Amino acid sequence: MLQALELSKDFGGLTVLQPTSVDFLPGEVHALMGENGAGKSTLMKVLAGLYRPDGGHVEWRGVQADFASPHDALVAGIAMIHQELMPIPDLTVAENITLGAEPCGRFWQINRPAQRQRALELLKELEANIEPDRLMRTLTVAQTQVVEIAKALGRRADVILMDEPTAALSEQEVAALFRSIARLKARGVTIVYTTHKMDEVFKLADRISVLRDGRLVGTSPASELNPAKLIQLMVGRELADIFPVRLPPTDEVLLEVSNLTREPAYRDISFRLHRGEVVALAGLMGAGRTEVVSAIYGLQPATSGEIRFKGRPLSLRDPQDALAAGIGMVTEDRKGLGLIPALGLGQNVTLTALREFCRGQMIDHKAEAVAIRSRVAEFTIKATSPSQPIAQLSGGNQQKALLARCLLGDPDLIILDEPTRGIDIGAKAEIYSAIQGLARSGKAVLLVSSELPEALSLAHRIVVLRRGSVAATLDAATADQETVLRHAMPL
Amino acid sequence: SLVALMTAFSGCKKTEARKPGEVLIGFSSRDLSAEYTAKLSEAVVEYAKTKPGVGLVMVDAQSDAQKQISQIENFISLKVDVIILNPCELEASTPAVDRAKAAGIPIVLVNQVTKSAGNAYIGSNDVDAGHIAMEAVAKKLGGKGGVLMIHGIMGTSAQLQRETGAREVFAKYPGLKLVDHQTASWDRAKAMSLTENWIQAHKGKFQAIFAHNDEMAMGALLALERAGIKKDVYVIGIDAIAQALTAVKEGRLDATVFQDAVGQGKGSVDAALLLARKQPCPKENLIPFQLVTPENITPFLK
Amino acid sequence: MPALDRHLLHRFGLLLVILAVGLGLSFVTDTFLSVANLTNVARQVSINGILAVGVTFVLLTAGVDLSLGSVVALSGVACATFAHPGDHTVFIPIAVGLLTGAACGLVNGVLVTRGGVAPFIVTLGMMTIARGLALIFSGGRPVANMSSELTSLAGDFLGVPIPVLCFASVATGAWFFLRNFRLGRHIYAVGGNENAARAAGVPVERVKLFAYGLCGLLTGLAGVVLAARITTGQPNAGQAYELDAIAAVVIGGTSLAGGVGTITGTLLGVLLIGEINNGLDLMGVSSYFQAVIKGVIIVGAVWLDRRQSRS
Amino acid sequence: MPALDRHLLHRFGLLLVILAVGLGLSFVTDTFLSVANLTNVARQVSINGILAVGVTFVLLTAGVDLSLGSVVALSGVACATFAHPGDHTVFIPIAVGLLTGAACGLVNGVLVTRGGVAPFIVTLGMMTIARGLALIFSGGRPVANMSSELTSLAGDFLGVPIPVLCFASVATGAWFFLRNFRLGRHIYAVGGNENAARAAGVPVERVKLFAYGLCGLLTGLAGVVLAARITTGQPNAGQAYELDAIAAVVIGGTSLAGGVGTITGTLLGVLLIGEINNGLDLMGVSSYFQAVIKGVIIVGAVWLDRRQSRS
Ligand SMILES: Nc1ncnc2c1ncn2[C@@H]1O[C@H](COP(=O)(O)OP(=O)(O)OP(=O)(O)O)[C@@H](O)[C@H]1O
Ligand SMILES: Nc1ncnc2c1ncn2[C@@H]1O[C@H](COP(=O)(O)OP(=O)(O)OP(=O)(O)O)[C@@H](O)[C@H]1O
Ligand SMILES: [Mg+2]
Ligand SMILES: [Mg+2]
Repeated sequence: MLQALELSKDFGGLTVLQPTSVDFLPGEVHALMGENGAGKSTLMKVLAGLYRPDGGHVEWRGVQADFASPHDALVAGIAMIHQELMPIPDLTVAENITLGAEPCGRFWQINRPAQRQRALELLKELEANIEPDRLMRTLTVAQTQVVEIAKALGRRADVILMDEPTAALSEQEVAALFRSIARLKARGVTIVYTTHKMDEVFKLADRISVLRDGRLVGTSPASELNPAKLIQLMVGRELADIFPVRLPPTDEVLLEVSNLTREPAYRDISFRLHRGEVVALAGLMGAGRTEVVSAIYGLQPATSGEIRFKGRPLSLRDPQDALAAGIGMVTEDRKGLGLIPALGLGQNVTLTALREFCRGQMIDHKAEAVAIRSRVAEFTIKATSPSQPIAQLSGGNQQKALLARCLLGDPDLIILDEPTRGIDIGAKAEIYSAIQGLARSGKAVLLVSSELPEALSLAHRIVVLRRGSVAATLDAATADQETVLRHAMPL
Repeated sequence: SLVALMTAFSGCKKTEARKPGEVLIGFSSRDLSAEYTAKLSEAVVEYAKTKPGVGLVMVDAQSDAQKQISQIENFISLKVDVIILNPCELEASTPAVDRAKAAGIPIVLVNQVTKSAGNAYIGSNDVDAGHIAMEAVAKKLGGKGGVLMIHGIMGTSAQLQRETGAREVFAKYPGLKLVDHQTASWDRAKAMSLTENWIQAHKGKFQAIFAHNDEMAMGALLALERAGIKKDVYVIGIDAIAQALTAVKEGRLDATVFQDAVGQGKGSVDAALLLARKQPCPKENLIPFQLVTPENITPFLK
Repeated sequence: MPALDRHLLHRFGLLLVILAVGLGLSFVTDTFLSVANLTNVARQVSINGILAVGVTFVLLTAGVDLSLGSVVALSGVACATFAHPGDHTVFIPIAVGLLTGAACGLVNGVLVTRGGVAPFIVTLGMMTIARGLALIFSGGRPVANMSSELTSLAGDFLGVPIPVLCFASVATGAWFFLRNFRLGRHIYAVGGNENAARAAGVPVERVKLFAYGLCGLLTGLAGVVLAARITTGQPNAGQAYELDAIAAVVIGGTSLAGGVGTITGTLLGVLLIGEINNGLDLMGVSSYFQAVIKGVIIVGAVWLDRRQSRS
Repeated sequence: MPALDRHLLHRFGLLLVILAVGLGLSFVTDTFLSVANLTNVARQVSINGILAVGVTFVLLTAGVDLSLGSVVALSGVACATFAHPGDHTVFIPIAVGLLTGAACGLVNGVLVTRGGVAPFIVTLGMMTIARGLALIFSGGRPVANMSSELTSLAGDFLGVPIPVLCFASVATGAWFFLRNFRLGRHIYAVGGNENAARAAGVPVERVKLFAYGLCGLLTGLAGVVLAARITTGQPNAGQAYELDAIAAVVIGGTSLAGGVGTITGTLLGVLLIGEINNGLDLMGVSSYFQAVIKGVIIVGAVWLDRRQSRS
């Protein structure tokens, strides 16, 4: 049905995609797997008409297709869910979902009731409860992701390219998406699917293609692969157990949060964090996890309640206060609150801790370069050079850079909001061991993760939020996924 | 904060209910940020103050004819008794005059005519100013030599008329050559840069610079002085602004053309009052331009 | 219409300032609140209003148009050249004026979309080019002697000034268009997130071209109306008109970053500027102080408005 | 210095245009390439250059400053008022000029950061306010009779015009600062993504305040230099200077959206504009055509430059 023939793509002399041929069959879920920066998104964007290939071509229903723009591809029946979220912030949810395919009357005037209806239907299919008249900018990251999915489903395309659609979703929405994918499959729609979540691949995929360094390693039926084999193909080596051993925490309380409230987002949040401890905040989408940790980082201060840090009360007006006290954070909203897109990778990494590479007010370029080089190596960030604008890095590599930025300042408390979003399995293992390393060295980690296995294996304790309140505090050693979910579900 | 806004207003005096017999004059000035017009307008205001029973509302059209028409419309709804108009443009300010006449309000034009005649005109013809200045150049050069001309903002009435006057003189003296001409938009800094560039481009090929106003003449003068060739070049402007007069007196600037701002201002108020009181008023009061040179400078310095 | 309600509430602070200033003026002067004067205000704002509506489209796409003033002059000259009495029917000069404006707008649009040059540079270039062309075509002299049919465009129709009617219909049309038409929503999408719009299949280039072209067309209309009003094609007319127009739009809540803004906001912005200009003239405030007061009111109004809409 | 290399390559197209135009001019005129004329060009660009360097900082933070021209006039008037012969030592008027500019810049900065008003509106307001103040303080008349110590600031020092020295040192300082100072890096971060910068612990408000304040200070310097050059404090000087300055910066590759740009780019932009102005005067091109040609060259240069840096 859709075929990539010897496709290749360069960016400014750097070959990102070697000549690659893949074919996608009707009604199959075809997983594209590979490490961060392997070229998965690039391949998809070529298929979707967003990039012009530098070599080879795309064949569509047996004829050569030369898509000049996404518009052409959409008209032909190829839609894409982009890895990078792309909301139009000041249009409504309904307008975002129907963008480019608005139901129109005879004079190109928009039929608003139909538009709203269409949006409602699509959201219902995804089992999402989002009001279609809300402005896009008021949505959480997860909700935005759902809207993006709805947008692509709504195009009634024959091929849907899904680039890490579940990266920002929690279990519930993921399940809804999978049901929806099953229905699409039954209709004969081809799904090209990218993810870094191993369990999803084997749940969904019929066939799997693996990319490594822009080269196709091979395509095989999912039934012939198992996780270990797949990882071997992706990474080129075997990976041992990715979750390192936890050591027991100390008794010294580092952070104590009591009765933190900011209506309507959350109320009466209380918990403690000891040195050497990893605590995970769990909950469903919109439970308020991001908002709680934002308050502890000073991004959006709480209206009442107390935060004690190292035994002293902290008043946080902005992140500077938090950083000065020794609290660092990796935000969930990578694009909005993380990257400075035009600055180089290196300058992004050193931004928060720049003072450490300064003599007086002046930057010591040598010291900075040394630090950058070691961090890039440590986090295996893939880039042509440290001065490459970070916007040009693959999603996973951007995430690693932000993690490196946070840790460079050597904070005592590290807040990680969905830190492994979009990160490949190999790098995840490194991050996990980094997290345990931090705990071992007497720091503390406050983790927000929608991947329950991750939360359960990394954290000592799990604080479950439900609609902005603490529903339970569980010991991770004894808790399992069902218990957590049971507490997280609204009653 | 709304209160603050209100108090801002109360700071301004209320236009008092008019006493019977009092005359309210509306005066629209071309551009109060231009020195010559500012001087003229100040004369109008000060002179009107000396007249008992006369009120005056002054507005500034900031060189925009459209705005000036709007202001005349405002005057009509203000029900002023007479309007003094210092037109921005010959053509474009004409509807302002027509509007006033249609509303039955007498209108005095000052310093610049429009296509439709007003009830009275006080001022001088800008063509004459250009003519006088270039004649002075011609006389100085003995009817032979290279001249540079610096225009005001292109397409404005003053620029067009001053150029016309100058061109008449060029036509009269075949030996007089216009080496180059260029706009400096009435601006001293621009005229200075322009003259610096001309000094490079036309070194030795010009003996005089005529600028459409004194600001630009001062700019040309400074550039020539800096290059050390002022003595070889005759520089003349128009308007007789204070700095130009001083420069003439010091022998730096060779000449300027005096336009009687104060005389025009006072004359326009007199005419306006006559018209408002329905007394006969001369249709035209032409106040001639005068060439100001170091020889006759003294009376102008005051 | 929840969007409308939301919007008026959003701009509520601005509306309050306009009313407060109006109230203040009607206390201080006894003419401000007269029908004649309010008609004056309406007439006086209409040219800026037409320009502001046009440039709203461009600003919504995250562009800018600095060439408005010069294109007004060029269109006015072009219109006047064909408007000598007895030459053509009145439609010819009007069409010439409109098309001149539209052509300039389209050139801007093509350079921005195909050429990839920043809108600021393109339209700054067009600003000096159009001014130069206006001077060249007119020989630097005002093009006078216009037919009375054309100049009557500045007159009244059933007691309402025709420029006001033009402005009102342009504004209504634009309001309706932006709210209800597909292309209208696409303009917001392009300004809000160009990449996202492109990825969703919105023909970004065509949308921008439309915005610049329409802005040019309306600028041409403003040029014709201005020429009719001053009964001349004046090559040096319209100086800095772009600033007043863009100011009105931004005061009305349109973001220079694109994607946010409405025609109702633009209307309020135009009204505020017109009201201040008229009021300060009526009060006879000295023009030096006018400048200061005007600046303070504009900044203050926007400040109040944003405070209000934040809370 | 890889960043520098990358940058010069990036702006290579622009450099080529400048050289090509220069080459063309030295063929067409026999004076362009003389030392005297190049000194002229340097002297003439220095005021625009100082302004452009200042506004580069503001544009990098994704702001804009439209008040440059008016603040030049206000600072010039303020400086001239204290510069009458025998009144004070020459440092007083200079300081007054600089501080006036800096004060205006800081007011802009405070309104933008604390007031949350869009930079366009704030600085547009400042544009009319500063102009009004300049007219009020000077009574609408040029403030003349300046001491020769002050006017000698427009003269030469060791054969190099002092304005050029000012410009050169300002540019060098700014270049060094943006590259090597923490605050310089923060300026890029704030312009690149304000929210992300705040989340990364950058004191966004202070950074912006600094940018506007510095821009104001340099505007004050430009005002002093201009006053010295034209030997007067001219209340209506500096009209539309902001457009030339911003144009130079944007030609030089600084994005109006913030976060991208360099002082070397700004220098090239300033040079291109100065070269065109000088060249067209030397060739004696009629002023109508000057406008058209200037517009075409600027748009063309940017177009070439962007094509070049894309491939
Ligand atoms: N616009 C661009 N300019 C230069 N290089 C780019 C650009 N876009 C992507 N790249 C590079 O191409 C490579 C492949 O990127 P791509 O986004 O396809 O990776 P990916 O497989 O999707 O990775 P991830 O799992 O992290 O999303 C990366 O090394 C990236 O740095
Ligand atoms: N359906 C909804 N309608 C209105 N507001 C919502 C909705 N869902 C979430 N919100 C807002 O989002 C807030 C919680 O968002 P937050 O990002 O903190 O949640 P989270 O637990 O981190 O979930 P996630 O990041 O996975 O979306 C809520 O308090 C609420 O203000
Ligand atoms: Mg990817
Ligand atoms: Mg969250």
